[in-house]
Amino acid sequence: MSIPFTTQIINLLASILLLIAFAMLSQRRILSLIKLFAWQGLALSASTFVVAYSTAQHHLYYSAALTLLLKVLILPWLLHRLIHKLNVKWDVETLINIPTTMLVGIVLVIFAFNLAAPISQLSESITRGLIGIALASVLLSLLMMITRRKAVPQVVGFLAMENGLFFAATSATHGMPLVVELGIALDVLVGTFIFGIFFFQLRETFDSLDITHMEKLKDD
Amino acid sequence: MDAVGILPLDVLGGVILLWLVLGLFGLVLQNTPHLISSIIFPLGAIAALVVAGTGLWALGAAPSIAVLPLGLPDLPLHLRLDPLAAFFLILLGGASFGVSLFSAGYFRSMAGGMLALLCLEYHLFLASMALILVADDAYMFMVAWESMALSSYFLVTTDHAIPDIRKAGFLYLLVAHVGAISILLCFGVMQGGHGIGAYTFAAMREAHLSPFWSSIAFLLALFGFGAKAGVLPLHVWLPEAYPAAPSPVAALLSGVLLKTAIYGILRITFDLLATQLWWWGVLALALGLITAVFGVMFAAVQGDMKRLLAYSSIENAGLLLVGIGLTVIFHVYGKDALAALSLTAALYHCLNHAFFKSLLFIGTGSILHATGERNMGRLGGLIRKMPWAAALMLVGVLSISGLPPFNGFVSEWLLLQAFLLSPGLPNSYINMLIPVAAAVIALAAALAAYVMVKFYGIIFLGQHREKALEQAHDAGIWERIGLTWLAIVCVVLGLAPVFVVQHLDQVTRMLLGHGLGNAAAGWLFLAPVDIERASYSPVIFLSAVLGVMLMTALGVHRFYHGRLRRGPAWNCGFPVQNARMQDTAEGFGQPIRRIFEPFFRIESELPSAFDTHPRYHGRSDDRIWFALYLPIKSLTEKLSSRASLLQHGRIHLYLTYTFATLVVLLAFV
Amino acid sequence: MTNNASQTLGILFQLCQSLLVVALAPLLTGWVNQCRAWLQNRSGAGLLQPYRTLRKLFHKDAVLAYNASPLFRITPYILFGCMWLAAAIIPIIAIDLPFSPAADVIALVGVFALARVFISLAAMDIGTAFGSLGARREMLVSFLAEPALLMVFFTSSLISHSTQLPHIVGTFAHHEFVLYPSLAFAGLAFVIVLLAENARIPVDNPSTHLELTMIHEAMILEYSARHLALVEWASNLKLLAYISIGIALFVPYGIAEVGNWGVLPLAIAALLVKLALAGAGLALLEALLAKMRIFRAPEFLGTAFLLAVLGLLIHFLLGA
Amino acid sequence: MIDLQLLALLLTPLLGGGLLAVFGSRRWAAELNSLMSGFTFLASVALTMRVVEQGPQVAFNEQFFIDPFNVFLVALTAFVAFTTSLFSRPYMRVEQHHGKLSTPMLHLYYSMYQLFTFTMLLALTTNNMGIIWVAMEAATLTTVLLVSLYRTPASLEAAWKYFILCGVGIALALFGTILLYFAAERVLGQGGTALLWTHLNQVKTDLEPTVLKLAFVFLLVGYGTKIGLVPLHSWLPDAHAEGPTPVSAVLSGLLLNIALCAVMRSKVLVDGSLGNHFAGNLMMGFGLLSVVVAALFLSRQKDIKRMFAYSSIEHMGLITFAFGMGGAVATFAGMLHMTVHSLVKSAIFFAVGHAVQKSGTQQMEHIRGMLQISPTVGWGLALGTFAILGMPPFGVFASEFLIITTAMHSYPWSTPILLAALGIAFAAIFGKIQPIVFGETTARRLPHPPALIPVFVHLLLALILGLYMPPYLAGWYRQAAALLG
Repeated sequence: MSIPFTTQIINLLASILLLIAFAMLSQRRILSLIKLFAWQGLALSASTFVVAYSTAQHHLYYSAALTLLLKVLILPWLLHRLIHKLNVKWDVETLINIPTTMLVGIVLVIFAFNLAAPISQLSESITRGLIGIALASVLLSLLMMITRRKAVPQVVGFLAMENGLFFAATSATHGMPLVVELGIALDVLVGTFIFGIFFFQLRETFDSLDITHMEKLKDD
Repeated sequence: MDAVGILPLDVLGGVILLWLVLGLFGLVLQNTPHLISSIIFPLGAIAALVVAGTGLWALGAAPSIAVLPLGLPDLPLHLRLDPLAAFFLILLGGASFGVSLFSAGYFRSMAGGMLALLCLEYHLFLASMALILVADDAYMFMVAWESMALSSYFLVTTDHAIPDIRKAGFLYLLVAHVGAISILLCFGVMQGGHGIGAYTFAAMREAHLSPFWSSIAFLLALFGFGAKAGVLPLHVWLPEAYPAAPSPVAALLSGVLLKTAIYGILRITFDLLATQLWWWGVLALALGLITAVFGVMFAAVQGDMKRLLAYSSIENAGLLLVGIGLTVIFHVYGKDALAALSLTAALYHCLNHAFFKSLLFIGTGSILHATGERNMGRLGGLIRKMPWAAALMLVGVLSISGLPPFNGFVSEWLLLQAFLLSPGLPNSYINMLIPVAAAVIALAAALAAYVMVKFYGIIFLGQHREKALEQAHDAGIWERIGLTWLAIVCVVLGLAPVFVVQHLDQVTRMLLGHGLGNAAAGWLFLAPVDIERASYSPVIFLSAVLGVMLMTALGVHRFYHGRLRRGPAWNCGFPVQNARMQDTAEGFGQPIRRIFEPFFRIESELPSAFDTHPRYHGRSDDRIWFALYLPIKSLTEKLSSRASLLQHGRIHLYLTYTFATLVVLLAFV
Repeated sequence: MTNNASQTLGILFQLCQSLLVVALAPLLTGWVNQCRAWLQNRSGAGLLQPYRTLRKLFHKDAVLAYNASPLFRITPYILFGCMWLAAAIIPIIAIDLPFSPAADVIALVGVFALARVFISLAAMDIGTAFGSLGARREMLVSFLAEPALLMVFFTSSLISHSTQLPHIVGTFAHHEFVLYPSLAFAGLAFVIVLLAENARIPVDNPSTHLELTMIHEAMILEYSARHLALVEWASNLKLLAYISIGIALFVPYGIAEVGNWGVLPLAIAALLVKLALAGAGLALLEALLAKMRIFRAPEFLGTAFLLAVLGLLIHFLLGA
Repeated sequence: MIDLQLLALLLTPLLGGGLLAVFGSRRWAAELNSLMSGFTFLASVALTMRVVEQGPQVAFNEQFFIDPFNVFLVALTAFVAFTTSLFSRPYMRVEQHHGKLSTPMLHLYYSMYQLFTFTMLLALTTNNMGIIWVAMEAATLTTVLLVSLYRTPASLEAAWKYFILCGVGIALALFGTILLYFAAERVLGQGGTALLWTHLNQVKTDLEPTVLKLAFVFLLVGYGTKIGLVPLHSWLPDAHAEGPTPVSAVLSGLLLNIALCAVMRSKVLVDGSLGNHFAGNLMMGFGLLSVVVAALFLSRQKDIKRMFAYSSIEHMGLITFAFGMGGAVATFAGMLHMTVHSLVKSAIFFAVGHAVQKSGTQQMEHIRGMLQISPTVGWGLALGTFAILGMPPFGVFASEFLIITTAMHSYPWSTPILLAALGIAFAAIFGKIQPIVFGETTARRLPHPPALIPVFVHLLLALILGLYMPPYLAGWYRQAAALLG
């Protein structure tokens, strides 16, 4: 059978999402990291929109709009402002060098796909296999959080992870109940604000956002 | 009596409640300590006497059962008073009667608040021990058991300002807790059926375990209760805790608490477990022998009188375990008469030890009061300063040394008889092993006499080793009463074995379905198996010796004269002699240390012949502590230092843990 | 004859044996010393010397150290009582005397232990260096000798299925003669114990007052007059008791039985002969052996202990 | 009717949060805080009565669901939150008096405290697996600023770790929830009902096993981070040690329970779908690991609050192990242990808080002789410690008794591990607390008298639970056990 056009688009967007995840993993500059994050959000909302259109679920339109608003506009803007305020425009230092990270990333993707394979067999809906991509991008973001040394990239990684999850929520399974999505969105928003507060507190206590300063609490 | 509808259990419950109330009342009287010591403790003593009476009553009566509406859902607290429990209640009541009376005098000088707390803990301790004996389900038992441990811990750490005492308390409670967990596991093995209701002893009796699982249960019980009884290698806490505790408490710890452990082993081995295996007996026997010899050996080299008694308690615990092991062997091989004999010996020894050890411990209490000195090396000649204590403790010393016609000898005699009658067991190895075991027992008994001569001689005889002892005063009136009671019971137990054995038969019948009885008609001769085989009559013995003594004394004075002069000691003509020329405690123990050198971890510095200020320093430690406990400690520390590498402080690492956990789980589901 | 008649006779016997032993004991000691004197080419003080000593001591005024306690004064009587009892209940002339069931072998060991503990305590009472030294050594020797003695008894009672001396003796005396290899070991052990317990060479030397060697003498240094007399007499009795135990266990033949009182004189005669031989043997041993260092004593007694246990095991192995 | 009661229960803390957000800096803010918590407690009592009378209830077209399992947690949560607010009144005053806290900080504290209560109650009462997630995340968000209340570097670090780790964990839980939904919608169809636990519970046998397996892994790792299961526990000791004591009390006393409750909800579904012991085995594994590792950690602690945080990990591990074993007795024991652990542990934290304030440090070698300076604090600490160590007749012993015996009966291989771990833990905690309670002291008196009623009330309740369990409480436990299987 020929795959319907919408599905092709969704798959395309999904692969873009994954690609961006990789790009973030490899990105050294913090500003472009945030840009990438914004693009990822865009792809996300677009795919949500398409899913909404193809499955004619109205609440998905809301969540698409919500995503656009939150992930593409507000959060990147907030992060930009933070970075300007704290002027931390340095390059991102990684704990493990980029190529290794990429390799690990590839392995993760394979792992995720294999893991999701049986599940995608079950799904007869238009969006089979998206779970795998979502899982992959979640794991990649987690990897990125692990490998970054500064606070901001870690947060970006965290948000990217949210993106992956959101993608799973909307595209893979045609949208969670609206209440849930609203709640999730709210949490993400508040979370980002709190992150912001933290940045300032960290800044004023450690006068840098380098997390490696925060290794005092341990059992020795 | 039953016509009235009152069961022994009801009386007992009343007494236990009374104890708790008394304890709380002590808190109220915080500001009038003299009232606590002169009213509460005597009342508690009377209650204890009632407990003993109840036990005596219940020994003959049918088991009485009660269920309290407390405890877990589906598992209300079950109480059951059967002959076994009754016997140990007699022991508890009788011993604690004396100890409580003694305490009334002993704690006189204590500060109000402290005394109030101590009073509470003391009576809580007594009550929980009584509850252990009548508990009829695992939960009740464990609650009482751990309450006993906790209250006794607080009693041990009464003087918690002293770091050593805190350390002792720590060690005590730690070992107690580990033991308790293993007892818990033992109940877990034995539980019958499903649901929370499966933890009643009744259900456990029904649950027929496979030999493997009953062996597991037995081993766990042996471990758990052995830890309380001070069986090797779980004895280390005991010589620390007993000296740390105030003397009356030490008396209860050694006299009664140790017996609750024996009770537990008996209850589980013979009552709750349906079948026994022969090697259990062998194991118990071997452990008991090692413990006995070890204990007495270390007692011989101690310089602190309470430590010495503590080690002697270890020895006696060993002897009790030997008796139990022998019982198991005989029981398994169907020789019930012999099983009854050895069990009787063990129970009899329980009773004896409860009394003479309590007597000796509280005796050390009065010495402590009189002199403030625990180290025997600074005592001496007290028999002239405190004749009461000296006379009464002499009874205890003779009893514990197993000398006729006192009570210690009776149980020793019974035990040796049991050994002698052993041949004819199907297993030839055991046949060979048992006489050797008898030899070891004999050795331990003889060494015990050595230890006690040292104990009494160094403390009471000779010259004062310190000037301060001139001011020593004799025991107070309350203390005297307590000592006297215990001493009298020792003598009675020694002189009326027939009577005691007849009552013990109730217990052996319950546990083994076979009583010992008395082959010899009448009360005069104790003949456990057969008048032809063995018989013993302390009364005749005593009267003969006394008669001869009297005759000689009269004769000598009649035919010659009773003239007597006092003079300085001759001492083989040596002109100077002072108190420092006497043997010290170390000196008296030295031969033992020399003979059994490999068993000690000795460090000593001897002065050279030319020292201007010669000083001698020597201590002999327990090898087991260094060979077993310290390694365990260091192993734990090593492990935990390994573990602490996990908590490394780096958030990346933590994230990696999460990540790894996730990936691993995903990969393996 | 009627039952109670035999009982009265039994009591009569009991009395006569008691008197006999108490009268005989010093003589035995005298005899041993005499033999030793002969073996050492001395003329010796004569058989009756012990009696003379006792008489002299009883006449003297007792001198007591200032700080001697009642325990010190009462001990000699206890000692004497215990030893007399022990010597009186061992069946040496007739088998079942009324008192004999009162003390089986274990109780007998108990009696000795009681006496020992008291004398040791008394020795420590004055608080001289010698006293405590003696007490320590006494207890040291005994804590090895006592179990050995018990083991010896065990062997014989395992053979005769009883711990009652009369019964044991009966078994050995009246069944047809059997060789018991286990008893041989036991006998050897017993001799060692006897030497040790009665303050004999090589463990102790009754005839010196050297602090290096003495054990028993060190304990009784502070005693005088009647007290000393009783102590000495008691130790004579002890020697007698031990030897008669040996006789009862190993050569009981010729002992009288209840019922036929005719053989009683014969039995007494036999006893005297046995005692004389045993005494001579003891003297010979003492003459041959040399006093050993105090810390050799444990090894010596350890051997006894070992022999006794070995005898026991052999009994199990061979059933004899 | 039920709707109203539920509304009362949920809105009171929300309202309180709002009020305190406005009046938080007033002198009577603390009283207001306690007052609102008190009302919440009353509301919870009313709700409980009703559920006890009429059994499980649903409300707001099934968005909320109250059954015996969560109703006792609701009551417990409201109660402990109430007592904690009582305790925090003088405690925080003293902190302010010592200059550790400023009025704005207190302002934040009070409002957040109420919101935190709200989120917890929401997480408990909601019927929607999605909302559970939302509430858990919200709980993290509300507490993270409380942990960093002191603004010290250490507290910031702790809060940051708490935030990142729990955020990640929760995110993974969300993925699990999504998978759950993915499986559910194929049975229940699109829309709101597909995440309602009651519905899922009815169709659990039809849910796709492979998906649920994955879902459970994610949920366990996610919520397990909040429970503090080793090796996901890393945030817990830091957060407990550096946050204000009342926060530590509620964190380890309540939040952990609630996360566990969420895990149990999903376990029921997974068991139903898989029909094997998969979930149980996972939980037992995590439980044992937590118990052992926590015990090892315990023996090296120097900071008293940190030590008790590890003890919380240990006990949570024990509870998880019990729930993992399953069966009527073990589940019963697990819930009992939840209850007594929150009571006793919060009581201990109260006592510890006062002890720390008196001696001015959290380093244990400098806290000495509490009995001397203040017998009540000393005894509170001593009894609490003995209670938490499983000494009868406190309730902790009752549950440990059941857990250990059941383990011996059903999973004997696990008992040596438990024996060793419990022994080590006992030695560690007891050995460190003994000198703190006994001996000579250097501590000083305080301006405000300690609020020790909460301590002794908690201990008393734990004591009663050890000796006598009210029939209706037992009833809930039994029903809940039947519910959880």
